Amino acid sequence: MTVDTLINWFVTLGDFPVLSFLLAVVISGIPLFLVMALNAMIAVYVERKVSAFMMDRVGPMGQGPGLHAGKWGVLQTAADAIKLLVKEDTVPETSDKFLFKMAPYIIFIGAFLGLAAVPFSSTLQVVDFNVGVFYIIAVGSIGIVGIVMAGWASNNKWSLYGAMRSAAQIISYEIPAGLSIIIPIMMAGTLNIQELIAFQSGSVWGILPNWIIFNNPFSFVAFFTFFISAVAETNRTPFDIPEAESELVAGWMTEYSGFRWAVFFLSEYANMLVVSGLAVAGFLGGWQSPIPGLFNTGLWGLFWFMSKLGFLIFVMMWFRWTFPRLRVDQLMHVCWKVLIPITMFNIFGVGIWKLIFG
Amino acid sequence: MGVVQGDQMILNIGPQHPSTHGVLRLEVMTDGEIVSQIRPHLGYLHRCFEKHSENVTYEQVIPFTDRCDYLASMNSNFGYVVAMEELMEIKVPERVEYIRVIMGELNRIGSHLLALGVYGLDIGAFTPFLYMLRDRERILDMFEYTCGARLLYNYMWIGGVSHDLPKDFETICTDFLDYFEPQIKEYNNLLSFNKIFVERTADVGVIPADVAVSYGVTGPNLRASGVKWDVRKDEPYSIYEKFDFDIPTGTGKFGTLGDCYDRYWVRMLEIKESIKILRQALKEIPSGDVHQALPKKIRPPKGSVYRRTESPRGDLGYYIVSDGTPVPFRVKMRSPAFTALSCLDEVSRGWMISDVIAILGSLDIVLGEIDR
Amino acid sequence: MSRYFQNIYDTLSTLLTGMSITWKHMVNIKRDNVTLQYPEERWPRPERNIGFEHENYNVIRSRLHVDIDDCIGCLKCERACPVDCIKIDTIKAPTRGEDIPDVKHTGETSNGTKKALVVSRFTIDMSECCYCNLCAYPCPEECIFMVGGPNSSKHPIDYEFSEFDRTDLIYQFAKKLSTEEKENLQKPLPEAKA
Amino acid sequence: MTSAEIKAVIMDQFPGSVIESEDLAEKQVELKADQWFNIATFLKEDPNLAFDQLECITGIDLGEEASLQTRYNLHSMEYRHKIEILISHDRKEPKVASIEKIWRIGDWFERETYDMFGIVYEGHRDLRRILCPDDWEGWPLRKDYEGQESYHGIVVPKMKEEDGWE
Repeated sequence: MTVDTLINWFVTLGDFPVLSFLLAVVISGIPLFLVMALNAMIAVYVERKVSAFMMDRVGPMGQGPGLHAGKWGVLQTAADAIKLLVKEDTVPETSDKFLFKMAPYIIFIGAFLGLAAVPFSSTLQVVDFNVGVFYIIAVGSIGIVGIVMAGWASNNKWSLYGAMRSAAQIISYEIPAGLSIIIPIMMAGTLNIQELIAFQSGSVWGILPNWIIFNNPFSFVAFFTFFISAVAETNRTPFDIPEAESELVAGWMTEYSGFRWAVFFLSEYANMLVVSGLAVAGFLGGWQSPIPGLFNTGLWGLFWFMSKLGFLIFVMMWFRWTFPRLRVDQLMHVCWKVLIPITMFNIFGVGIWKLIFG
Repeated sequence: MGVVQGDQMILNIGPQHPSTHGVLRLEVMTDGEIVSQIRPHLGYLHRCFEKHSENVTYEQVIPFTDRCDYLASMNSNFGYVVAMEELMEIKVPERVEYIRVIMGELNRIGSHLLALGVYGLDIGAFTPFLYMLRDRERILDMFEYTCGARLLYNYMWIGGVSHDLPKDFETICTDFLDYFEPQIKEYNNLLSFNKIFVERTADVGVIPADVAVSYGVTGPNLRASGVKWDVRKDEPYSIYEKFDFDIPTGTGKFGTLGDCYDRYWVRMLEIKESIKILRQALKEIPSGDVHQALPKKIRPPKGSVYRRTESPRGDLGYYIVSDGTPVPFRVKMRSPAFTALSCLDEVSRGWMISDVIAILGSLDIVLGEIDR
Repeated sequence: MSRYFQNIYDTLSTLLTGMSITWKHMVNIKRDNVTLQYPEERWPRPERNIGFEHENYNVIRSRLHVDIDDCIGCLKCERACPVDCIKIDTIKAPTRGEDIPDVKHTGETSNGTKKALVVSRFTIDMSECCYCNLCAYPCPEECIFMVGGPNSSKHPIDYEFSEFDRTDLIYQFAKKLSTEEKENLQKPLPEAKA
Repeated sequence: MTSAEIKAVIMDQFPGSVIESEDLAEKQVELKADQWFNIATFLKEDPNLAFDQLECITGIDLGEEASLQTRYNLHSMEYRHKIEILISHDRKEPKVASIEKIWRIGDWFERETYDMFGIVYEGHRDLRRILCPDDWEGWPLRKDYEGQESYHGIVVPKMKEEDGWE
């Protein structure tokens, strides 16, 4: 929405369409980058604290003399950011230098583009495609190119292992993710995300909000299959095999350090944001308020969207600090022999449900 | 090295790797993920324990035995001291025997806790490791009350122990046991019965019983393969006959007998057995002077002794040859982790890289003891 | 077919119990927190009174310290050390038991034994010490001990003695003797014999 | 079965291979080196001996000019009886048949004894040093072992006197 309004506004100033288009895109891109950076900052801090609390420890606390990490370790992320900026990012001698340098940007682009279609609130959305859901799924697989490029370019066996594993994982988990996001589209009849959310307004049986997750049992299961394959797509536990700490040291990120590694980190958290944004928009009623009647005007929409987003990201972190890691062939087994049959069955089920109940 | 075929790749799970449990280099021949051969390279942590012990007196060897198996150094002392007392025919007062059994069993629980926690880490679960280390800290504190050190104690001497137990050690220990018993249930719910953990460990790295015996594997790894062999029961030393505890063996709980899960599960059951022993020992401990049987001058008669004791990793044997002088003529330490590692090659053929890490973790090796 | 659904059910139930445990730990972090903020809060070392009388024995493992006035130079601790990190040189004192003020040597130890040797060098290399405490037991004068525990009134426990340069970890306990002081300590002996 | 009976069984199976000597402890049996491989297979295969576990191989250097010795501790899981077998070799070129085909752990134990004493085990599948680096000179645990001056240019410090001690 912001890009269209900007374009219309610029066109009124003077009719040079190409320049106004470029200006509009650049101007609306900057807040997107800020959202990414802010999200990474907060998510890193929350991850440290959540993992600490789950392990009976308190995580970064600001103790000790001199430069330390703020009252409750709040400055810890600032310290991380400065460290990553200041630290020397080495390019290995035997690596394929050009590919090595390009990889972070391709992964960043994958995450950045996906963020453009996330509906933060009814008005706050960078671009309102009429094929929003399809766009996010398509853009989500740009990241694999970057990962494989990074793994191959760093010219070390561990990174190659990591890259091969993550390529297999992300590609194969695109299918259950895509199949289970079809269900909201089937029910709402539209690919446009704003209309999808609008469809989920009102209430069913009086008290329950009319979200797709509560609509029928099949879509309830579809939310979980989508969420599980979303976790797998962002390489988070229990599917964090590409950068398995105890086997591949850090997978395809082993040779990176300094700012390039920060870009990987940024785009991992941005991917988490995009994917859980899609889950919220598709199943949990986007910026609709959980209490059907009240609080759904103006800024409330943003609040509801961010709180649902926060909860899903918290659940992803909760997974990370509770589950062990799957092996690569088990990962494939879960995808092809468990998730895909279930999603197929769900689609069939929703089809029948819509036929009967209209 | 032989001609390396097309897709054969030599991967060095090198001396510096997050899950080799010490400084060990595994030269793994893989094609893709499947492992075809593993050649372990040892010696990175070789500190000439046997050469040292030919130049220091008998009681000065004890700090060196600590540093071999630094995760269970109480049991390492225990083994050396039992062997020496057999050589010198020293009868140790009853109270010292009880103190040694208590310390040995506490150290066994501590070592198993770390083994299980780190095994969870190798499979990818971070949190159980933290919980288990938190409980292990309480055991280390008890060691610190008694002998001042947390990890390397030099506590058991030939003919006695260096310090008597502090006054309220019994209450501190029973409080710990009462606190610790329900924790085991929590570990089981969090990790042992976790389906992903079971998937990753059941039927992986199976060691059949005869292969285990032929490779000299002992301790929990051997019992997991179904062979009921425990030095505390079959070649009793100190006062282990007084306590009734049973020997848990592998039962193929979630997969075939002798797989990684059995080795993990046998260690978990052994912690429960050690708690049983501790409770009995704490109730029946007599009073007495612990320094009574300490010999003034340690000068054993000419001769040799080979004595095995049950360390958390298996049969810890000391072969001590003395020639009548206060300096040992030859001290050989038979290390259980050394034999456990030797069967890694045959066991992990055909498995994937992440399984090799799982199998290595389940064998619970300590490189200090392997390289001596 | 039923095994397939049994598998899925197992996975869900065990994963959810696992998650409930971590949730329980996360929620009551105030009660279960184990970490200490190191520089401010310190883990109490065992010298606090937990049930044994400090006077009769010292169980602390920390930095070694020697009361050089009590040391009679018997070299027992040097022989007891498994890693040979104690080095002692002694010179025959001209007369047994008398103080020699100019080298600040006291003739008698605190519990009354007369000294026959002047300890000219007593160095302990703490970077090599393995903290096994074997040297503290044979000492007849109990002048070598690990700081803290019973003697924490005079020497509070110290386990944070890290240095920037390794040779700073070599502690000299003997009083400094210049070379000519060493000569004239040996010189009078021949006259006494003659 | 007590070790005396086991000794008697070995004596009548392999006459002339057992060396009698008085300073041996009751549980030790000294054998000649020549028939060792057949005796070992016999000890393992024989149903009522069934020594299926090789506990430990210890190499010993009996003194400046005296001979080297390998001591095998064998144990049977079935009958829970043990035996200790001693085999001496002369210092110049110590040789004995390898038993790693019989007990798989012999592979590593023999490599360690070779690494420390230089006792060559013939028929071993890949006899090389296990603990010391492959190109280390000398046999460290022999009584007459002189540490080499430097290894790959790193000087092996003799005594701590010189550095840093005033």
